[in-house]
Amino acid sequence: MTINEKQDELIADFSMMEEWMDKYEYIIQLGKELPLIAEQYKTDDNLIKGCQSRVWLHTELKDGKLFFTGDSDAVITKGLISLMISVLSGHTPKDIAASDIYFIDAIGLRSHLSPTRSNGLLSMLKQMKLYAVAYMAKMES
Amino acid sequence: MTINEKQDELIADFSMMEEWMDKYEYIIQLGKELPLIAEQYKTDDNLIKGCQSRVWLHTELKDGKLFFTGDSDAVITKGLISLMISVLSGHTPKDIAASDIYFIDAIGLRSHLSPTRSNGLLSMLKQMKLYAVAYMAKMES
Amino acid sequence: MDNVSTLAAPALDVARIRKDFPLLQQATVYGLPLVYFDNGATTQKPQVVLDTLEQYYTGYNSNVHRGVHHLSQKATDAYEEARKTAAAYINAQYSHEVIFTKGTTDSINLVASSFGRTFLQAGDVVLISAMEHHSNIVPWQMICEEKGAELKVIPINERGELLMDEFSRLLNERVKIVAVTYVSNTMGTVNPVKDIITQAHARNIPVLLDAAQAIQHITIDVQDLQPDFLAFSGHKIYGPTGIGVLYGKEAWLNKMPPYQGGGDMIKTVTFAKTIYNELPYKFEAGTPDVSGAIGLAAALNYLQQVGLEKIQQYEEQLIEYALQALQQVPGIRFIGQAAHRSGAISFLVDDIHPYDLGELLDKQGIAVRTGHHCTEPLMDLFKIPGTVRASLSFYNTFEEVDKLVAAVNRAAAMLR
Amino acid sequence: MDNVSTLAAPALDVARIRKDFPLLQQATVYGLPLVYFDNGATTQKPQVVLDTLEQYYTGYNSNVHRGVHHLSQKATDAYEEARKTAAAYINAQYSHEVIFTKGTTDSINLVASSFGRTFLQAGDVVLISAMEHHSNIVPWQMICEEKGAELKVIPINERGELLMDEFSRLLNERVKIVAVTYVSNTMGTVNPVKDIITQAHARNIPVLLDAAQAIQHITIDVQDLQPDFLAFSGHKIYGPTGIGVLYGKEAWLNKMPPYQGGGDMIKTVTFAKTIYNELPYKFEAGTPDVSGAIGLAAALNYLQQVGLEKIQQYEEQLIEYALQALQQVPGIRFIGQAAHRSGAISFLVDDIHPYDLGELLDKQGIAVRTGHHCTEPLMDLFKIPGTVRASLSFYNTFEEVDKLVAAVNRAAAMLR
Ligand SMILES: Cc1ncc(COP(=O)(O)O)c(C=O)c1O
Ligand SMILES: Cc1ncc(COP(=O)(O)O)c(C=O)c1O
Repeated sequence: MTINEKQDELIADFSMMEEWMDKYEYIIQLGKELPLIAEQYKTDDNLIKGCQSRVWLHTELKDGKLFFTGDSDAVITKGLISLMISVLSGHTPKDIAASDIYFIDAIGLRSHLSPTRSNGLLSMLKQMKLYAVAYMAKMES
Repeated sequence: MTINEKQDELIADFSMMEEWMDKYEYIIQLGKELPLIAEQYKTDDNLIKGCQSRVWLHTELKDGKLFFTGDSDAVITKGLISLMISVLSGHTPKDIAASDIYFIDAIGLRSHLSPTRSNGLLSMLKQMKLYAVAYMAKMES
Repeated sequence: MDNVSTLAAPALDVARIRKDFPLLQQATVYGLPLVYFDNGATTQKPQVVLDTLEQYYTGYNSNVHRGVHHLSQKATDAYEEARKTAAAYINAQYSHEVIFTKGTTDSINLVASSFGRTFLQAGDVVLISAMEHHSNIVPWQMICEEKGAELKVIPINERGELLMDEFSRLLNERVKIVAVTYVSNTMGTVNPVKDIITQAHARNIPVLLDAAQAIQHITIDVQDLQPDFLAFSGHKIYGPTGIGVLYGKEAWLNKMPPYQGGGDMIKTVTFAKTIYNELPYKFEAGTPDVSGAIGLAAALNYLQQVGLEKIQQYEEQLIEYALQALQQVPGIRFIGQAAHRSGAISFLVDDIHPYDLGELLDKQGIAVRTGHHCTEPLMDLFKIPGTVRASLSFYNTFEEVDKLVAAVNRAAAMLR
Repeated sequence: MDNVSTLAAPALDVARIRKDFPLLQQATVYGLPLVYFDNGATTQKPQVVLDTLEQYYTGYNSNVHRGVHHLSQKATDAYEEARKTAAAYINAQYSHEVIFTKGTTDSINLVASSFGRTFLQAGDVVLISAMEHHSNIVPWQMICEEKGAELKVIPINERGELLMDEFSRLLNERVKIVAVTYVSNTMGTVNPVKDIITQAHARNIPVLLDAAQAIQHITIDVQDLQPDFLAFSGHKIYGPTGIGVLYGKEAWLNKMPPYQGGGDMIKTVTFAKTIYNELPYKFEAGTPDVSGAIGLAAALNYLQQVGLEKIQQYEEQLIEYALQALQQVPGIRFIGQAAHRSGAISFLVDDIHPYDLGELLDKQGIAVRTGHHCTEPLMDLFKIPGTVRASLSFYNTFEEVDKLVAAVNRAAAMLR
């Protein structure tokens, strides 16, 4: 699936849930299933700024594709990381860098999340794209 | 006339004027007629604090009675000094110290004068009574 | 469980009180009626405060002091009347002991800077407590750094109470000022400030009370309590944002240099020499927040009208009820369990992140605060990332407490 | 007299404008309709500002930042949107270059203290002008005294214009900052600030502009004008009392230490070490004046809607008309006759005390200000006790000017 197909799938999934508490239930579930970052990567370097909870993100390049793992001390945050990873992980740095992430707004996450959390989500997205750009530069050189 | 008779006369005079501009006309007239303080008494010592304009006040004791003269750089203020003097001048320190000055409120001056001016008026009254008290103490000793 | 508080008749007719607060009447969150338990952060405003602002702006808005015209006189009168109202509210001896500021933070910064610059020297000590809000830590850190003075901290026990023995031990001639909070914004602890002041005064050390979380819950009489300085915020006592009070004893304020320079705080200005005005103007540079001061006075008058004693009684009933009801939540742990408390209840459930819990309470229409509540050193002490804090006001109901408990249970079940 | 301004069509439909200002609609003084010419002291508020305050307090009043709940999010969004509005209004490059303060005085004190503590040393010079408001004198006096620096003054000519040759001569490597007013609050002089900034920058000296009397009359583009700091008050630009703006270039603000300590201005706090937050929060300690900021933004949006250019055009017509009409008053003498002017007209009639004149204008329903207008050194220079100042806004009418002239004539006749 392309990044956009994955986004559309998520939007469809979320649209089936009417209550926000149900959507959260789903996010929390995703959080619990998050492919956890290996302990040695939970370093300050991998900490993302701008979240009320702590968020680590780690990247690996395999066969020209980027794979993300992450963790947080807050479960909902983990769920959000999980959402981001499910959309972006396994794509080329180029696709990731060029991607237009519209599912956050479409789901209504941005307006429903608390501001610090939604800022955190945006920081996360920014960080993932930065990694992608960095790898692109590396691969080109 | 006693202090209160003088106050009542003033209240009656003012009640005959309907417009505030007329009352001011009257106050200004009084100001122009104010028995001026002798130049040598226009010292910083005789300056009264708390007025936007400058106010001097001088006191003399004659035959057991207090006589005030004053001046100001503003004509309306002079008029107010004049009012105060016409009520209080020529009475014994004891009568002045014990007097209840009600004409200011009765005429409506306090609520019509600008706050700094009405504060100035009260400072003036306070100062005149202070002089009276000081002379009383002197006469008793 | 037999709950005394629920059995006793509530000290207030809260349904009637709530009608005075338009936001409580009309605000909904995600389609649910709002349950507002973030009163420690800021309080809602009674209609009379809004009416007062409106009357000011439509009737006599004008710059105060030195004005020759009618509106300016009305505005000046109202502003100075507001000062008298605030002074009377805390029973200050003189109304010029009340300085209008931007809020508690501004008030404390004023004292830290002005007192500190005059009375602090290298080697001196400023004594605060382990439960202070950042606003009663950082200003002192800044002036201590500038002056080479030292910041010392009164420790607390695991229930969140000051160790008064340690306080007594810390009090020595190096201490130049004690700055403590009356009520902890995070734990609700009510500190023994009378005892603190008595001990400090026995050594001629002045005391600043941070009353940001006390003034709206506890009757304060500064002539009885005798603090040298007392700071609070209008927005936390049902008044407008942007206004606050610094009370200071005349004798101290007269000894302190002005904090800011500008209009109103001077008597005469020449380029060579400037003579400062008398109290309270010396500390109020620039055009004051006239509407804020008048609005605050309206809030204080409103509280007097409802009755401070009744408010206090009812809030005590409510907090006791809330503590007992929350205790039933499986896995709950209270941060702060002082014997004497007011306002805020902080808790955690199992090892659920407070942020997650807060988010799911919000989605159920319940406004609480999560995080460190600007008391990071306290969080470090308890080794926690933060708490969920429900902070209560006299307009909150027992039913709202029940909703909170149900919502915490539901959220915890999802997050566990 | 053939008066160009009266012949030209007014640039604004003032009758319609006045409907937006409830106080102007309803206020009477001694039974007379109010003629408000004290706009330099403070301005009246359009209905939309009052509505915005009301909506805030009844709809989403809450503490901003770090809040997990819905109201807090709404309030935070609105507060930060207000910052963007203010930034856009002066065309700041970044919205974090806008710091919300209490007002102009607070803004200038912030810079004097924070910049001064970092960049001023003994022997350095702070350069101000002879026509500064006390708020742009006293803060510099205070920091100069503390640092052993010197305050120097750009002189003016008898028309109330800066002597630019003198300014150039005074600019040397000892000068660490130039702090001048854009528009004189007493004389209405518009200073050649672009020239001042260019000359100062040629020597790498930063410039603070006191825009308290400029922002409501003149379009300001900080990226074009390039001031390093710019200060103004909300209440003088049709916004609420108690709020103001300090604009500062990012590069300078980043180099300056925080002014106050407290909540929001820190990243992390321990008793040992505190790390400050980034811009703009570093300079906004404590709960901000949320309603004030939002109300100010509403005022700025209102002005944009009316049209800044039209406002400026109309005010120029009005001031020209007023100058010509007042000139007819026998014995009148203008204090300040700059070629380029805005806002305020100061005058005296014969040797009548301005205070007397002001009082009798008030009794005729006309609000002006009398006295030194917080510019005592300027009064000393002119050797006068004060002036009568009529300060104009775009909601004033030509008829009001006629009333003023008639009232001055009547008062002068009584007082002569
Ligand atoms: C030129 C000038 N600067 C500074 C100020 C001070 O503004 P504020 O009193 O709102 O702080 C004023 C207003 O009085 C002013 O006219
Ligand atoms: C105990 C305490 N002190 C100080 C403050 C700071 O008050 P403000 O932000 O209104 O200046 C607060 C409020 O956050 C507080 O709870």
